[in-house]
Amino acid sequence: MTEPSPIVEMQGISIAFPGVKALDNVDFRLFPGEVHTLMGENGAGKSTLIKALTGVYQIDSGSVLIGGQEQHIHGTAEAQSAGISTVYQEVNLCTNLTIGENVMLGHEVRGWSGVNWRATHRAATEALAKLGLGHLDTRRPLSSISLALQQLVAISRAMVTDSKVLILDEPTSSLDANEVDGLFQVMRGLRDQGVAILFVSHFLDQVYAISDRLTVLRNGKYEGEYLTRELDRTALISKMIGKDLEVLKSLGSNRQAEERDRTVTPLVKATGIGRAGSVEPTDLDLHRGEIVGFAGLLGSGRTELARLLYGADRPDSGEVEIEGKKTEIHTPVDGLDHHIAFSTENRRDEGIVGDLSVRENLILAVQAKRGWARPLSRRDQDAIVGKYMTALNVRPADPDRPVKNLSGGNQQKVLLGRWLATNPELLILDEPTRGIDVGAKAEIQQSVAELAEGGVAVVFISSELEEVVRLSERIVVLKDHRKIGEIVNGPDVTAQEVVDIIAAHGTEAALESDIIDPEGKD
Amino acid sequence: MRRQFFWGIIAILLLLLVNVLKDPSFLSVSVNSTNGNLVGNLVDILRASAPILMIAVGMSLVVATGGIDLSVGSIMVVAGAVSMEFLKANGQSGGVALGALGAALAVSALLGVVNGILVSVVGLQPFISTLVMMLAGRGLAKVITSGQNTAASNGPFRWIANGYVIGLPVVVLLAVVVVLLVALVVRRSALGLMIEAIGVNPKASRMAGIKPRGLLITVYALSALLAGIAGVFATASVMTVDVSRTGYQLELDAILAVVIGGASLAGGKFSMGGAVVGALLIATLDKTIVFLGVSSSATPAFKAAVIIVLCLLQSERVRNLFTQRRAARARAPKESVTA
Amino acid sequence: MTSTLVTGPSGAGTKSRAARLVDTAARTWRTNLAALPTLAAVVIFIAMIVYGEAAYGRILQYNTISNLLINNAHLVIIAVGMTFVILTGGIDLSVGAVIAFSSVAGLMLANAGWPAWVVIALMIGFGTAFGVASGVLIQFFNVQPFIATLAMMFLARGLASTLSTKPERLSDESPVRSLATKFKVIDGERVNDLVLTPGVLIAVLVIAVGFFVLHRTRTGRTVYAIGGSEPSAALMGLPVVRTKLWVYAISGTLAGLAAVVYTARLGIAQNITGIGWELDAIAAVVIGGTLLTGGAGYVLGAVVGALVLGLMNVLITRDGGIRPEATTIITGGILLVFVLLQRALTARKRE
Amino acid sequence: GGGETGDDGGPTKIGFVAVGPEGAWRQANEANMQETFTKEAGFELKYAPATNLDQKSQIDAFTSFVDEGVDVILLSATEGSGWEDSLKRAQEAEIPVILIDRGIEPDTTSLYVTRIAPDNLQVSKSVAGWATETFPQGANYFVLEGPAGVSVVNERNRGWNETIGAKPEFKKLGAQTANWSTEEAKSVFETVLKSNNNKVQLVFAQNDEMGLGAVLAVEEAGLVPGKDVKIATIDGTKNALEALAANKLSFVAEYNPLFGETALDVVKKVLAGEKVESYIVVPSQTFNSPEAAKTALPQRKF
Ligand SMILES: Nc1ncnc2c1ncn2[C@@H]1O[C@H](COP(=O)(O)OP(=O)(O)OP(=O)(O)O)[C@@H](O)[C@H]1O
Ligand SMILES: Nc1ncnc2c1ncn2[C@@H]1O[C@H](COP(=O)(O)OP(=O)(O)OP(=O)(O)O)[C@@H](O)[C@H]1O
Ligand SMILES: [Mg+2]
Ligand SMILES: [Mg+2]
Repeated sequence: MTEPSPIVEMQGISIAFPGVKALDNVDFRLFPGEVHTLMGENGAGKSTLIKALTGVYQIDSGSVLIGGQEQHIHGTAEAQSAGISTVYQEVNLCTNLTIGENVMLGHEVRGWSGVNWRATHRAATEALAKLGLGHLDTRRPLSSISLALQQLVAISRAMVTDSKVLILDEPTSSLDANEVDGLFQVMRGLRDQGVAILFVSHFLDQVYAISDRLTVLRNGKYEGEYLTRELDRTALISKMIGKDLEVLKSLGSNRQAEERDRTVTPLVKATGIGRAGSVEPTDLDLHRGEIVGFAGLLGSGRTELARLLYGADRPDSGEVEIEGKKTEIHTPVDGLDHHIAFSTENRRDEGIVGDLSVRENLILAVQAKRGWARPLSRRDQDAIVGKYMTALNVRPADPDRPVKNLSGGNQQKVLLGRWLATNPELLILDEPTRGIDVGAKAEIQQSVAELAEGGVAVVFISSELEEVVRLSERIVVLKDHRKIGEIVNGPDVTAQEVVDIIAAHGTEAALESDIIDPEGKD
Repeated sequence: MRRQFFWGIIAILLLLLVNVLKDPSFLSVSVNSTNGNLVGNLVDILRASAPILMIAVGMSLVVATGGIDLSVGSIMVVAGAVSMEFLKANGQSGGVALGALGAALAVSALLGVVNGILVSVVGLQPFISTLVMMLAGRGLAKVITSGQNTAASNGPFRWIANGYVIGLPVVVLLAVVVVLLVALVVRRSALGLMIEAIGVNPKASRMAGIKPRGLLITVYALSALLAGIAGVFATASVMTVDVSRTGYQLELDAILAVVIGGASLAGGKFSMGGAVVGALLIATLDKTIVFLGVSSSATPAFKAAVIIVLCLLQSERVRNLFTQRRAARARAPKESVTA
Repeated sequence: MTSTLVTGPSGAGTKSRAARLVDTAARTWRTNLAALPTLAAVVIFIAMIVYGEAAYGRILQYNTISNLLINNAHLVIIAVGMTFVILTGGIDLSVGAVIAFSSVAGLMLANAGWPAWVVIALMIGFGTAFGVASGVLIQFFNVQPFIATLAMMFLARGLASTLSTKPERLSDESPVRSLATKFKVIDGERVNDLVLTPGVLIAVLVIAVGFFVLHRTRTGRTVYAIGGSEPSAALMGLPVVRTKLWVYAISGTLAGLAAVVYTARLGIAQNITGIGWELDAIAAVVIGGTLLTGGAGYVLGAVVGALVLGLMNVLITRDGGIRPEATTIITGGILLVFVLLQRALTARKRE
Repeated sequence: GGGETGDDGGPTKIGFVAVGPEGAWRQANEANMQETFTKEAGFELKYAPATNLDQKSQIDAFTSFVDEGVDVILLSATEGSGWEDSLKRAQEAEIPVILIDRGIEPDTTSLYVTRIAPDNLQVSKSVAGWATETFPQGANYFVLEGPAGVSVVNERNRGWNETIGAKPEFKKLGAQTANWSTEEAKSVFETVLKSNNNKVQLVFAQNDEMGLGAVLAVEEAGLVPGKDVKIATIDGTKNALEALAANKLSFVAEYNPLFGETALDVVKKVLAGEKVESYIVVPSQTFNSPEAAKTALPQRKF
């Protein structure tokens, strides 16, 4: 490939935040017609580099060249007019507007009498259709769709304009395989038209599937630029973390289905719990020491079922027994009182409390449980903070920094820490590894397994089906807001199989698949 | 945060300086030879700041939850009306004074609870709930006094606002005690943390198991209780409640105080120190206007000028001008060394 | 409890027809949820008229309706401006005082012999200037809207008082007064005429333009986006800074325009005019179903809100038996009932 | 429907465009009106107080009375000017308007039937007259005003300045608004005393409430009201007379609020088609000594 000149060239970029040097003399080049992946651990500075390029942060030193000319960009609007479209790491849309408006904001189709809404919605539908969302009703409020869909809407939005550069910061973090495939197809199409794409992801498979070139950052420093085909995974990982990693190898096989005695009273037994419009009545048993995965496609109702279990939404049918005792769980407070913890998939809106420090975020749930009158002593706080910041490797290791200043992955770790600190008996994790780097992901999976061994019941939801299959002992399969079956995990169960079940459900084939009835024996 | 009320302190000092320029003896505090009390303009400022201090502290908590309490001024007048009517009906003794105080505070807190319920249970926006209370509260005060400006006489009650202990005005001492008490309760318990959490991200706080209802009701009740104390301070000083004037528009002063102290009306982190500085600044400003003899008609413009200058000083843009210059100065020699 | 296979092949077929209908209905309902509070306001407004007519009579007649419009034209105008501001999640406390300044300054100029059209342009311009000043404070110096506009309120009120504390009177011949000329559209018996003034027409024009800007221009949509989430709007590449400046400028300008309409009608201007009108405007906006947190609401709602407030005053006056102590309680109570009713009617909106 | 109003036997409908709660004086005045035009006397009084003392709300109420077609309108305006248009409509609708207390500007007598009121100018002149008598050598004085721009304030200032302004021996130390409030007056005057080293001999408080506030500030400063600082007020409420009786105030000029009877008379005449004077001045007293106050106190109604 004869190298054309780069469309974006960043030289010697440095950005310091109080107490952290987020970027330290970083170089970066982006060529037209390539997919270029930015790699690095959580907090390495990927998002910061993107924000530096698009003018969200002011650069302390260094220069940005676009199309060979030095440019000073002050904000996304200017970046857009310079031909750069960006989808930032956290979904940034307006939930008060409709889906179509969100896609088209700032690019509405105008006619003689102002905005032509019909044409605008049509254009929005077209943009969405490219990602396979042509069926979405663009006149519905954005708030009515799940976070994953919102992520896709945000991506569609970036593609409405004909940009020379498309930046996608962890666009796939809550998408499942189908959507990722769709997205990649679109990305390849754009690449072939000469668009330069900057991509960030922690999924190595995806990185290798899509990217032509990699730039690796470590600790805010430039580590190197490589052609993807010339760098194998192990080498990439060691470049990212600066040493060889053994952990990945330990993530081999599925957990064995233990011969669990399912006649004992389960920790949580839900009978027919449901909520009109979101989850149809569902039965569910959760035993101590068991990891139960929820599998399903986007919008199948995994999140909503989990929310009912915790009391984040109030169930309007069915009942829940905890250790055989009938209980009512209607609010998060009820959930917490019954030793249930729920880590949400929507960390920005329902998870972190941005302006508060890491310390305060970590102790929040424990403190809420104790009530305001019994504050945690400084020593207890330090114990919790010390324990979970080390265990989850939160960086920078300064507990008094506002949590909103942490990188996305590190925020996720803080959130996990908050829930682990409550010593739950039932831990519900909705996309806990969202935006977490490879190393940390392995560690988190490890600690989930350990928790289960220690007698905690875990519900594990992830859009990465492999992860679910690898960890869970039992997999609850959902489709269209209802439970369609349960699978007891074993060495022979694969992600593909689960996908097949989902696809086949509703057709006759489903009836004879390996869905087994957990209680059928008695 | 710290830097923000730093400018409040600077502003207070500047205002005092202006007064000193007009009258060099402005700052002098002397001891009254007959009763040993401290007298002087500074003492007056402290005394005048006592009611604003009360409502500003309450307001800072409400604002931290992301709300606003427009009803404090009206609750002041209700507290005043209740206490004056009580005193008028019951006479002179110290017990009666206590009764009046108790009744006034109880009614105030009750109104606060109503605010809290409207906000947290019914789910109305704080601006509206407290706006309703602001309108209704003043009306209620008028109903209590049947529209009259009620005056009463009661020594012990009067003493609250006009008495002295060890040479210091009782109101000032009481105000300090109340502020310390609230600060202690809020900061030593987890109340402060929870209030801030709710203010920053209500959804996330709910998911983390914080019960917003009880907390909001508590905060609004506390704000109203403090407004009740402010009302008692204000009416006890003249032993008259003026149903249309007592506490009129003081909510604006309280909000100003809180913002000058560095709080964001969007909710989140709060600072008691900031609220105190803000309240003192407002009291100083009011006194300065009178002391300088600024004409009545120009008073609002003068006040506006001070607020605008202060806001400009607090803003990052203007601060950057300062720091950049300082930074430039600091960097210059270093670079010349390395180069 | 034995079957885990919660299949529904039998259900799938039946769902298609009946459920699809329900689905469509539910969707229309959901799509228009944002309009619901405004709709509720309209319904309550009509209910108030019906009640008034039944209880006191002489509500549904030409003159009462005309006067409702004429007397509240200026309130409608500032409420439209306030809607813009509140939609972005801000607030403008300065409108009442700006009206005072703009009308006092304007009339002094008019009395000094300046031509009417220059005076009118200047009056509107003064409003714009205050609005821009608020906007600059908010946008470039990070002052919170409540505080910035409060400062402008003090400033405008103070400047108005420094100009004059006596009522300034517009000479009877001044062409400015022609803005209050009454056109009898329908001539009824005695004073029962359907009357319109240019002021009312201006208000209608303002409503129409406001509606157009909010719903049919990119600026308008940006206003809503900012109210939904300002950081998101900025990261979406929308012109947040410019739009917010615009919004305060619009509110200020409309306050200036309201000053023209109001002074033309009364023929006087005074430094104490407009005390508390900002709260009326805010109340109108809220009654009309706009969220104070921004992002949802309609200009038309604010108009209905302003008319509701006006009608409420008429009804209280018609009743005539209200104790003076109770008036503010009643105003507060009605506001409360209003938001509560709206809350009940739209309760389904909350999850 | 409301049915036809007026002359067909039912009670006479009176629309009272009032000021509403403002202070003791207003309270007495409006209560007096309401007690006079009762059902028993054959009237239906519709009381419409202003919100926030806002002229706009008064105009709204006035218009509504015209639209409703009441028989007589009593207008107690917060502001004198800006009424022409409304009064013309009332005339067109053949509804007689009687001004209570405040007059209108410009004073076009053809627009209303009559004005019943004490005279602000005269009242404040009486205060000034007392001041010149009490301080033949002149004095350092301070004025406590109502809110800037309110017409009562303007009128009371005018009356005072016409007399005192002509006397160079009277030195004005300043004027501040205390918004008609005792509490604010106390706070303001406390600072005024300090900034003038207690050298204030005379205070002209434009209402009783503010005068009483000044008394408190004077006492606080360790001075004796009535001796070191003489305070004169306008209104003549019970509280003020008590203070005068106790020698704390030095002069109280009454601004007589009780003219319901006069108004009743006028209304009856107007309805009967008789002519009335275009300005009926309500006589007001002055009280210049504790004794005068003591004798008046037992019958004081407000
Ligand atoms: N606004 C800010 N203020 C202070 N520090 C910040 C801010 N934004 C980022 N940082 C810090 O800069 C560093 C780089 O963060 P960045 O968000 O770029 O990481 P990242 O590579 O995108 O990580 P992740 O994979 O977790 O998203 C982190 O240490 C973070 O704490
Ligand atoms: N394709 C779709 N079209 C319209 N609405 C959808 C679609 N998919 C999901 N939704 C809505 O999104 C909401 C969220 O579903 P939920 O979050 O429970 O799904 P999930 O299984 O957790 O999947 P994910 O979290 O990956 O989106 C549901 O209310 C659903 O109605
Ligand atoms: Mg990132
Ligand atoms: Mg989900």
